[in-house]
Amino acid sequence: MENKKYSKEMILDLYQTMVRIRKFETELSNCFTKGMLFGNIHTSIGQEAVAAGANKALEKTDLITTTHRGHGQIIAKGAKTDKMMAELFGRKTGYCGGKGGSMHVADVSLGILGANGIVGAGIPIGAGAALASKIKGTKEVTLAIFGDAASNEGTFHEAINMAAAWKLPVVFLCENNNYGVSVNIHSVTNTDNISVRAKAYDIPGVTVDGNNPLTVYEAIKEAVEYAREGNGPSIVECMTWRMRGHYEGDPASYRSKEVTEEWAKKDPINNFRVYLLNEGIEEQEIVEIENHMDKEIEDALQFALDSPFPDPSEVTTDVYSSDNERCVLR
Amino acid sequence: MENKKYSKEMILDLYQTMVRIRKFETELSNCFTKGMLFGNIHTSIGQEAVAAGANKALEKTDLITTTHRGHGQIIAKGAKTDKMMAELFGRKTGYCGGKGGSMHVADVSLGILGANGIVGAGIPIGAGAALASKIKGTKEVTLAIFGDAASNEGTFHEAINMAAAWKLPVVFLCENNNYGVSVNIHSVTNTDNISVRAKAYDIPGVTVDGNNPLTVYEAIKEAVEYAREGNGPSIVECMTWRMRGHYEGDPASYRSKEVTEEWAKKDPINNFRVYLLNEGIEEQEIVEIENHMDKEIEDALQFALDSPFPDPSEVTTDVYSSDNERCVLR
Amino acid sequence: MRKLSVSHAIREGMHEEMLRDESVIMLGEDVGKMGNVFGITLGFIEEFGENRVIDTPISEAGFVGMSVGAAMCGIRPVAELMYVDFISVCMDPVMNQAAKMRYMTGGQINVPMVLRAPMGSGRRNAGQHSQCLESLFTAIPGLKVVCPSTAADAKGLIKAAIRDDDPVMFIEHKLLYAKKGEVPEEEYIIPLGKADIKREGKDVTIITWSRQVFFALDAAEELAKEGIDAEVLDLRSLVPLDWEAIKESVSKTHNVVIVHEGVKRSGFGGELSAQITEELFDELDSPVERVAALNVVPPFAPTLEDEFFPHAEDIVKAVKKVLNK
Amino acid sequence: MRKLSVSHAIREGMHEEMLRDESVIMLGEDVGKMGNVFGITLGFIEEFGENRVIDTPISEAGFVGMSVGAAMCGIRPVAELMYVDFISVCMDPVMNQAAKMRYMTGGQINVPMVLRAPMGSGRRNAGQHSQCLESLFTAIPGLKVVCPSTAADAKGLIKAAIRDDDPVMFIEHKLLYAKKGEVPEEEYIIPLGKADIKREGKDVTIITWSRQVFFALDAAEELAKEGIDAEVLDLRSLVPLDWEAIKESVSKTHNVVIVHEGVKRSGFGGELSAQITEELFDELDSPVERVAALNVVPPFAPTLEDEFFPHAEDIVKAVKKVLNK
Ligand SMILES: Cc1ncc(C[n+]2csc(CCOP(=O)(O)OP(=O)(O)O)c2C)c(N)n1
Ligand SMILES: Cc1ncc(C[n+]2csc(CCOP(=O)(O)OP(=O)(O)O)c2C)c(N)n1
Ligand SMILES: [Mg+2]
Ligand SMILES: [Mg+2]
Repeated sequence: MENKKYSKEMILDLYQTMVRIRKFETELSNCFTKGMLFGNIHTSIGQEAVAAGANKALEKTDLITTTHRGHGQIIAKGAKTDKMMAELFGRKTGYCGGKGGSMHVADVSLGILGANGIVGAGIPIGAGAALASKIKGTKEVTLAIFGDAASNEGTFHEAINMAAAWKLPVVFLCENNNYGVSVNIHSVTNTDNISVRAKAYDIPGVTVDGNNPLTVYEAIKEAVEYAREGNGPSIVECMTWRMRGHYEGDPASYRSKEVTEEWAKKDPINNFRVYLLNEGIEEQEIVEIENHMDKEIEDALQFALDSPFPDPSEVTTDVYSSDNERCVLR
Repeated sequence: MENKKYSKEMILDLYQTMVRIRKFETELSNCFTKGMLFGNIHTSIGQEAVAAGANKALEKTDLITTTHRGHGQIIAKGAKTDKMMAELFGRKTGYCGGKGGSMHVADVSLGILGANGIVGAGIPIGAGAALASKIKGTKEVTLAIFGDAASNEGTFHEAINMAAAWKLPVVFLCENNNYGVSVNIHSVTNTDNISVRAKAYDIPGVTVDGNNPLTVYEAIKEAVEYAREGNGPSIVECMTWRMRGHYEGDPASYRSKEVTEEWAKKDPINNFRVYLLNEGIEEQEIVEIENHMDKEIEDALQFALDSPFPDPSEVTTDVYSSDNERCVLR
Repeated sequence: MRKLSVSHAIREGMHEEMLRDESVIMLGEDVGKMGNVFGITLGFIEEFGENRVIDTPISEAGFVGMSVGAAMCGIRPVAELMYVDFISVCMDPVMNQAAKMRYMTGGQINVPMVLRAPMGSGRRNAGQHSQCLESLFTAIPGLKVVCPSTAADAKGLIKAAIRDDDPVMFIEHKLLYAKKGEVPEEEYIIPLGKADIKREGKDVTIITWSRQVFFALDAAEELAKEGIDAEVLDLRSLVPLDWEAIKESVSKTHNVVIVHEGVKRSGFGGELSAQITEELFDELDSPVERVAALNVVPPFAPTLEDEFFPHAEDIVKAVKKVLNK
Repeated sequence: MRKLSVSHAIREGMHEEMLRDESVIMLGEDVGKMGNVFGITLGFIEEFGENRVIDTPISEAGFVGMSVGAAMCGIRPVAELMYVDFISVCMDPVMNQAAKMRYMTGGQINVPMVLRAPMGSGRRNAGQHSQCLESLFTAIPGLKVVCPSTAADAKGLIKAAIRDDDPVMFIEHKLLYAKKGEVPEEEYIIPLGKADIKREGKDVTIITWSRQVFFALDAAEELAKEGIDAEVLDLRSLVPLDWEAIKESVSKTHNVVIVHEGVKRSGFGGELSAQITEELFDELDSPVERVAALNVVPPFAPTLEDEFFPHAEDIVKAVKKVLNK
């Protein structure tokens, strides 16, 4: 990496985003262990560089769709950790008023079209957002995010084919953490990587180190510019590792100790911290960020815990935009 | 093509198969015009070389799954034209007792696992048949047949990916007639051909002239042998043209006159007839085959017309293999 | 009044909405160059351009999913399945995305899309091209479900569906496309959730929708000859349901026959029968009767298909049964 | 008698069938190395090999479609969806292929496959992971639909389902997996289509299945305290339906409450209510009542989810309503 290529502001911001995600999800994990959280919690601990780097390459008006493992991407796109925490705790003050939970956080005003509990479902939704941009003649780019295993769903194929044929302004970001739950991607595919599938649609496809926010940033930035200029979609595959189980409670014993340890050395936050120091950033400044994030997440948790659960009567609101009462009644 | 590479018996057989298909479907077309047939009739007129060549490369015990445009493939695999005709006329003597019609002809005893009315649905069914062979340790190969447009269904991607990862004995045969109903394949895909998609699964993919039964035969034979030896699947794409509308009644005005005329010159039957003559076959022998096929189809039609419709009471049989009456009653 | 076919009426309704609101787009297989296999969108691509009338590949899960995404971003997609039977390959964007998005996001997002799809038996299209699947959609909260019968209804309802901010399943009967009916010249909308009495009567209420409305009307004529005066209530939309209309009619006739073309088991008729029994038990002179297709796969042979789905004489028989005649 | 959890019982049933018939295979996401996310197939891959226990990619339409093909070729696949909600991405092989293949081929081909899938609310899994979709399957002729409640039933029924030559949807409730019950040591089969009286009673028949059986039993205990003697009829399989058992019980109690965890609209309860009203009208002392989930998307927050689906007190209330108490 070229020296001083990136402003101090930028690299500190990337670091802060990663730390924010890490602390947010570490808190989730703690709360889960204590029995304070319900449902399925999929953390992206270990994958923060993908979220931080990718979203850094986006404009505010750009859009994202993400997955069950979407907290990181959503935070990186700008979502508030307090409203997220509240949502994950099923509180009325959460992003979705407690109706969605971890897998359905969205903030449309920030271009976050939502996490998704159905593997692969966000890919066509993202392509559809890009179709809307094309039709409206506006300049947003959509980042459709999905896992390595999601690339084996039919929606991957269908959506990318259409996006390619119609040159839609969308970037397909594959967070390749090598596993779909317990299944290693290499045991269910025949190729070394997922980005090679770009050839099936004659679009660009690259595979980059997903544990370095700067390589992610560069790759996504290039793909976003390409898309924004009307050249159509690309596939950007970021190689990474989830440092915890598929969801909280999963010991992930299907992964070997050796590989796990190897990846532990590639912890994106530790490594980027070293990079910051090497870049001449004072440790003091770094620690300040860390403390600041500690405080933010502490506050977010408190906000969630102080918030009320939705009233049971709210169970029937928000199903339909019009005629809700009648449609729900019978 | 090398001289005398193929036995007289073989090339005459290929010719006979093509003529049988052509005459069968021409009769269908006539009957449709006369209002004698109901439902949707998709003829494969113009594509006979694919069916004849591909099935010639199969063993009797090999299996096929095919499509809404499957008459040709089914005939080439050995189905009897009289029972097929009866099925298409909805008669009790038809392959499915009149319950299936044109899009659902099957003869399991001949390895014909069925046409299919759902585009793309036969691809995983074919891969599943191959999975069965692998599990049982038997040596059949399955030919999963589909159109160019079907290659944009998610099932294409999902089934081929699994077949590749598990090295299943299946050959994916794409009958590329350039159109899915009115939509030209190039307006909805980004690549020159479909076989390039093989790269996404790291399997062999070839594109061959689908209007010459011998090139089809060679390509499929190679792929079948490759599969039978345990190397896994391939994609074989056969470039061809349907000389009629998508279904009977469709004037196909979405295709230009020029291109249509160009392809008319490539009529696989006319051209193969010339080839036969060049190979030294007596015209007399060829005419005999043609007359023989005329007679067979005439008889098949008569058989169908002489056959009764199923009795209305049969509407409730065959839904379930056990406990049918109770399951159908409520 | 001028007469239009149902397909022409739908076309006119969509055309008006395309003119009125440029965020309305059409997409699906063969809706562009070919103008849809039933000719419904003929000429649209020339008039509105390739940006708003989109020929898709055969990728239903993909383009219906894209419709959801586009609908979340200010577009009003009118997507089309060539046959409703193909919902099988794109149930996810309909049932787990479009239907649930608003609720799961706590009301943040609307998904104003319409999914049009032809349904129905009688065309000898066999097992995978003849189903009536509206009951499945009614079982998915978040979807609105519309099944028009006449040309006038089809026009007014497609316009309402396009303007509606919720996802609407708009299910058309293939064998009604050519059927003509009077359609006003001036603009009008038929709000979703308003049933229509297609024939007034006092002895029995026949509740139905889509093509079976016409079988019910035929049956009513037949019954009239025998002095039985049947009311034919066309629901037009199943969700929202016009319960007031049902209640009023049942409270007048005290006898109910529900008719639908889909298979009987777990058809929407069961739901209606249950609701009527639960809430109008005291109004009923006899148990609610259902007339529906047999619980089998749609068969191909005409002798079988005609036996498979209900015809006027089945309705006549059912009415006589409830009236003990 | 020894006690097993429902998941253990299913595991044992499948294990016995794997041993008995080598054409039985298992496939699905994480069924191999991980032994299924609920541990149901733990150790199977080691015991039976990778040929018979297959970890699939996340390609449900693909591997369910492959199961159909394999079932047509002498294999008896037991495929698994991680949640029944994911039927949305693989409805076609189930509804248009497996269910219809036998009929469309005039009886030539059987499709002896089982599709297992966990269902149900109460686990705070939110909108896309908490649905009860059995009613959709009952609406598709050609499928058999089984929803066991107890460990003993689950074992006997999974064995019957695997041996059945038709496609069987075998729908397990996630919150029953850990529930223990007595399971005989010796081999046994429970034929599909036999309901089971889980509690005898004379005042009212509560018809239900899956986890709601236990809520109904709780309700019955509650009601007993007030002198109301409820019979709890566990249908166990919805298709085939044990009509004889329903008839017998209703003819004894003359009052019916149907309970299911899926949403009310177009749930299987409507179908049952309609059939009972149609055929046993004279036996009924009061209109059939239904207790079911609200017609909304499964919510995440516990306060909302608990309001969403039925609990014992809802059943108690409904019983009192039909008995006018
Ligand atoms: C259609 C569908 N199938 C299966 C699941 C269950 N499931 C949730 S996450 C997951 C693994 C996804 O793997 P990947 O796409 O690589 O994302 P990762 O979890 O590794 O981030 C599975 C199988 C689901 N939610 N949706
Ligand atoms: C899932 C599905 N979508 C759409 C259709 C309607 N349809 C039938 S054939 C066809 C075109 C298929 O094109 P292709 O696969 O190229 O085969 P061809 O007709 O050219 O032989 C379409 C759209 C269908 N039967 N199934
Ligand atoms: Mg992964
Ligand atoms: Mg084609």
